[in-house]
Amino acid sequence: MKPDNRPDMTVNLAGLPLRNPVMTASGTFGYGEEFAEYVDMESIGAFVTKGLSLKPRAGNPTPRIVETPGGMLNAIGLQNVGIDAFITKKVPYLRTVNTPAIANFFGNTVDEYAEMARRLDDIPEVAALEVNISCPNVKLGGIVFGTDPDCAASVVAACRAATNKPLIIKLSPNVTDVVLMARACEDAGADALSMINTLIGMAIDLNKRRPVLANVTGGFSGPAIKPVALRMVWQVAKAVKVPIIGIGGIMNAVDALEFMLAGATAVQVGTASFINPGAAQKIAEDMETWLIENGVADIKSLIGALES
Amino acid sequence: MKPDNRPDMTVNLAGLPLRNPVMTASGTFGYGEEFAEYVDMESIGAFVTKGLSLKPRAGNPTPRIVETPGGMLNAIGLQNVGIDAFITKKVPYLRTVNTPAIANFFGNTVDEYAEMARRLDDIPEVAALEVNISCPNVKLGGIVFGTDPDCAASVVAACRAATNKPLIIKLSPNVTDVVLMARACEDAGADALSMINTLIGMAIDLNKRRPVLANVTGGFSGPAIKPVALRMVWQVAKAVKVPIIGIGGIMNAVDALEFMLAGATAVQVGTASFINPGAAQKIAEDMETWLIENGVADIKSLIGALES
Amino acid sequence: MQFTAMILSNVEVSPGYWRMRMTAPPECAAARPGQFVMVRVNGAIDPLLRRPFGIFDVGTYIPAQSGAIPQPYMEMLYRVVGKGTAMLSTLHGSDLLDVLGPLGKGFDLGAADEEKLIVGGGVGLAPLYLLAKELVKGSKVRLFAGGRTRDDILCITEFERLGVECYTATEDGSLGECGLVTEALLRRLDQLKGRATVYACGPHGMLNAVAGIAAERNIPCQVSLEGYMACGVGACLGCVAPGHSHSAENPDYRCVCTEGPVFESGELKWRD
Amino acid sequence: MQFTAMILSNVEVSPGYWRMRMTAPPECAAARPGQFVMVRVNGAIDPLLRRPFGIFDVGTYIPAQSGAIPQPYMEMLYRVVGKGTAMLSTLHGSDLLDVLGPLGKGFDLGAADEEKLIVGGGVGLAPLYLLAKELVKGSKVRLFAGGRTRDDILCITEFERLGVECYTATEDGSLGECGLVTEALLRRLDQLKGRATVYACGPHGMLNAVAGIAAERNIPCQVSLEGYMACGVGACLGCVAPGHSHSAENPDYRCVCTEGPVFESGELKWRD
Ligand SMILES: Cc1cc2nc3c(=O)[nH]c(=O)nc-3n(C[C@H](O)[C@H](O)[C@H](O)COP(=O)(O)OP(=O)(O)OC[C@H]3O[C@@H](n4cnc5c(N)ncnc54)[C@H](O)[C@@H]3O)c2cc1C
Ligand SMILES: Cc1cc2nc3c(=O)[nH]c(=O)nc-3n(C[C@H](O)[C@H](O)[C@H](O)COP(=O)(O)OP(=O)(O)OC[C@H]3O[C@@H](n4cnc5c(N)ncnc54)[C@H](O)[C@@H]3O)c2cc1C
Ligand SMILES: Cc1cc2nc3c(=O)[nH]c(=O)nc-3n(C[C@H](O)[C@H](O)[C@H](O)COP(=O)(O)O)c2cc1C
Ligand SMILES: Cc1cc2nc3c(=O)[nH]c(=O)nc-3n(C[C@H](O)[C@H](O)[C@H](O)COP(=O)(O)O)c2cc1C
Ligand code: FES
Ligand code: FES
Repeated sequence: MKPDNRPDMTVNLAGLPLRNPVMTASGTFGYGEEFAEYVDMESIGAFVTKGLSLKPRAGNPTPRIVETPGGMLNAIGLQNVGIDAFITKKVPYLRTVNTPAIANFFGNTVDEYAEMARRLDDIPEVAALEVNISCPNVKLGGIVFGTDPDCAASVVAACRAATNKPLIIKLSPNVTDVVLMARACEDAGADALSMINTLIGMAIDLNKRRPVLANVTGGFSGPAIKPVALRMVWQVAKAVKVPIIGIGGIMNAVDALEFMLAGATAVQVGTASFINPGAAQKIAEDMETWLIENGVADIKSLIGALES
Repeated sequence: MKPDNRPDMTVNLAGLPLRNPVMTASGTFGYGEEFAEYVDMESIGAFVTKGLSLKPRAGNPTPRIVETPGGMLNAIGLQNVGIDAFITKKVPYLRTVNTPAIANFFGNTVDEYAEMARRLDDIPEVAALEVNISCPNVKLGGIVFGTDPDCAASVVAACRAATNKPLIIKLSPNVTDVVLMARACEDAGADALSMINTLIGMAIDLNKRRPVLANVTGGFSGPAIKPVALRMVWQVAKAVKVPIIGIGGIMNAVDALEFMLAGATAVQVGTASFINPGAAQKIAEDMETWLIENGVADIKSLIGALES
Repeated sequence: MQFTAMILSNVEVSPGYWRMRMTAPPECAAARPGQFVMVRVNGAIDPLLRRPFGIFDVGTYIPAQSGAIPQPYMEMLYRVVGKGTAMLSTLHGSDLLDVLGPLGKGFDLGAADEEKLIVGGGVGLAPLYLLAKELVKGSKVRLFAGGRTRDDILCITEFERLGVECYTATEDGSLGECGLVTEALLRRLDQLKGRATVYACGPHGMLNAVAGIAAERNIPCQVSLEGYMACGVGACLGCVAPGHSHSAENPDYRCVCTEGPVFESGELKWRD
Repeated sequence: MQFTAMILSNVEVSPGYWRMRMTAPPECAAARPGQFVMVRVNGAIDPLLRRPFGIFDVGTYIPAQSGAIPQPYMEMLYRVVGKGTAMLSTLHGSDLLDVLGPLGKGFDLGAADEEKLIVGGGVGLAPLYLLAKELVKGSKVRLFAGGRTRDDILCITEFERLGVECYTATEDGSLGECGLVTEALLRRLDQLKGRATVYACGPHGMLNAVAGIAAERNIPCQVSLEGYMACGVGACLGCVAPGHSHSAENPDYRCVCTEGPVFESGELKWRD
């Protein structure tokens, strides 16, 4: 315990010190500002922006979201303001909060990824980069970067060459062997891995005889996917040396702590912020309470502390 | 409509005529007998046995099951009586019901699969074979047959050579490209595909700091997985010619009909039978009611009828 | 803001339509007409997402006990369509509800010296009552309420009590005129002398028709949209609607929860 | 069988422990001591699985209205430990509950001319009351009830009313003897002259100790086990417990829901 008897909640994420392990997940927390009314930004460890691209993206037709048992599907289509508007319109807010902002981004080609990494590297308000590799490679016939180890490695290597900031690679769960993907990213220069991105799912409207989502399939998130996420974090944590950010269905402090036991150094709260905009802050607070009640002096002692 | 104004509920599954498309899923309906009190066997299309192997299997240590948000994990460890006891103790019951029994089975090597297919081919009470390929190949260092197209194809080909009964291959969802797997199985001689088997998940007991399941990871089933199952059925239905049996989180008639719209010729009810032992019968009845209320004369007209 | 409301009453006002009154903090009871709330129907995971509802009315009530201090409240008018609304309808007085709001932009009340024409389809009336309450303070207000059948025509008495002149139409003729309510609107517009503003909320087809009518006659028109919402605060981008210059090649989406749910009809893309 | 029960009462009998009475069809009210039911706490997906509970008591009640015909009922005694039991505890009289049962094999009542020693830990008492009710018809019955603290000792008065002689022990000494209830059991066994049978239900550690004591003295012993259950009907194979000859190499699992939940303690594998 620290002198004031409060547990040490800090973690270090590939050189980025965090006041606590709770971050918000990309695409579920806007550009931060949207939640200023609900979350004291300085109560959470870091926040991650909506996925950014070189050009602004308008996203998919509607409907874009649908609820499923214990989860939701989204097919937003990576709508975002683009890197230029990000710099002019969103970065000023980042300057006002004393919490690391992590820029999530994607591209359609390896070059676009590298270019985005370069552009973001130039922004002092961006503390780290998170690369969304769950996007189709337009040069390779649409194969998703994050489902092929070589494709993924080339993205990672190109981004690595373009930035000195901590480089987080966000893994797709839609693969046969997530450990293989994790190793490929680690070997190519990733400083940390965040996992998992959404599963791919689909919902049908029986009466209309149509897919609910205009895009037919969508990204599957929420409590329903937690067992898959937890399994993947546990598998990868045993296989890599870089820190892992656990993501997937985290709704409360217990969920978050389970991810840490499985091997995560930090966690991201996604869908939960839709249901309770203050979720991330509440989770960080409740984690601290749990530590106090269970006599744990340092949250780092829980990382990978699963017995078996 | 048929003369009595009841819709035609029959479907044909690779040469096996079913009175309706509702089957029960392997491992969730015992050997049939267990449910005799709750389900009129002649109200459902077919039922599938617990997964069988050459030798009896005792299964995993406990705990073997755990509930998760909207779903459950199981690590039963393929406990089954073995093919010999199946023939002496379980087949006599099959003789008493006028509903096709489908034998689900697995092996540790391609030869074991083929041997099982031969043994089952000899049993007149077995109407069709369903091959669970979500098992590790002990000869190939434990790689799961169902996650590698070549491995899967060799199992299918070996079973194909060993039986003339309808051969259903049950696909694993834990793959990058389920369409690739489906095509490999179709090309190797599968008459039908059933999908999906369980996802792989994990649950942790925070207070004990241990995995809940003695086996650490387990098979993830129930309503939570439905979006993934529906997506995979839809993807595969567009890519193969053989009929598909849709499985995954089917709890009611609406779910079942959604799978048919996505391209399934029949469905299997799994976890739902644990919650309501009479689930399969109820679903078949409610599907018929839906057809009547919606003026659909023949359920076959719904197969793959999704508009987009 | 996020708050815990205590349900004061929850009654079925017409088959399948419910009106719920609940306590609300002053900030929420001061909501502008057209704003909405996101309600968490169940604390567990089923249903997972909040459900959006317009604010039907706000006010102050005096608790029954002697010497009690007046309390602000808000009301919702909702239709049972699925799981969430079915669960809402089972709640009773003194049950608690987790509410986020008021959210979104409300209606622009416009100038006082013109006629206000309010068009509501079914439960689309929900956000229009609070609007009418404001508008009657300075303008002549007419309501055009439509529905498939008699049961879909809601709370007309309440509007009449405000001094609103009400026209009703049902598709099956079971109440008011037989046909679409836009026909009554058209007739009124034909007689119209001075300026007017149209406000509409209801099924998309109705809004489309109303927007068309208003555009033809160059009458300002505000519509309140629905959209599948996960967050209600502009973060998920699930709720968007195509803006006027939208096309597949040059998409232009507006965020319904933060830029709306009320839009000038000219801001949006309509089917022709 | 599967049936819809109407709750007749649901009361907290000790902090965290509830006793629920509900209607039951005659077949269920005729359950043998030691059988159990699987209860669907919520019709939706959360919680998804049914929850297993012992049958605490069965009987017949006469509805309050004049001229009413007696109705069979059953009771459960349950402890709130997680989501499902927490939800159960919020139910009220006239709420409905989806129940599967009676399931499993019950206790073997054995011979009448011997002493019956019943050992219950905490809510482990649940299936033992109905057992005692049967046993007192032909035998001297003694109950050994243990718990961590006073609040864990349940329904002793009910057992006493049956004529059962009750011994209680708590780990913190707040009620009865201070220590483990097995000590009182041991003392009784030391005094024992004739034959006896032991029946036990409670935490696994307690069952382990009781089974050891009974084995040492060659006294027949039946234990009622718990196990994580998905189906309750022998289909999922989730609930198994290791049989006496079980080893990692030669596994031998018994199905708790169909072969149990009551086993001869000698049938099972115990820690040494
Ligand atoms: C800004 C706004 C204001 C609204 N105001 C009202 C109101 O005052 N009164 C009222 O009765 N209804 C209103 N609606 C519609 C209402 O939100 C839906 O009827 C309700 O969410 C249905 O929930 P359910 O669980 O019963 O239905 P389900 O069909 O089970 O819901 C499944 C999912 O679809 C969404 N959904 C279903 N129908 C709609 C819809 N029409 N619009 C948006 N999302 C939908 C749900 O929110 C949920 O996420 C409003 C919608 C919006 C966007
Ligand atoms: C045959 C049998 C009879 C039982 N009889 C009684 C009784 O009469 N009174 C009583 O209070 N309890 C009894 N139990 C234990 C009771 O089933 C659990 O306490 C209850 O299921 C907990 O549910 P929950 O949702 O509150 O807890 P959670 O921890 O949220 O449950 C999560 C999951 O774990 C399972 N689970 C948790 N604890 C247990 C347990 N101890 N045994 C089996 N499964 C568990 C639940 O069924 C559920 O599937 C019995 C268990 C069995 C197997
Ligand atoms: C509406 C929505 C939008 C998302 N957008 C992005 C994105 O732009 N980039 C990204 O890497 N992940 C995105 N995600 C994935 C989340 O960051 C997260 O990985 C996923 O939702 C799983 O976590 P959860 O179950 O806590 O939501 C999005 C998720 C949702 C629900
Ligand atoms: C307890 C349990 C045991 C299972 N055993 C088998 C099995 O032996 N063979 C097999 O192919 N699938 C097995 N399955 C998978 C189911 O047949 C089904 O594919 C899966 O549960 C998804 O369907 P559901 O969501 O309806 O349960 C099992 C599933 C469960 C829950
Ligand atoms: S509902 Fe999430 S952005 Fe509008
Ligand atoms: S609970 Fe399913 S086999 Fe016993």
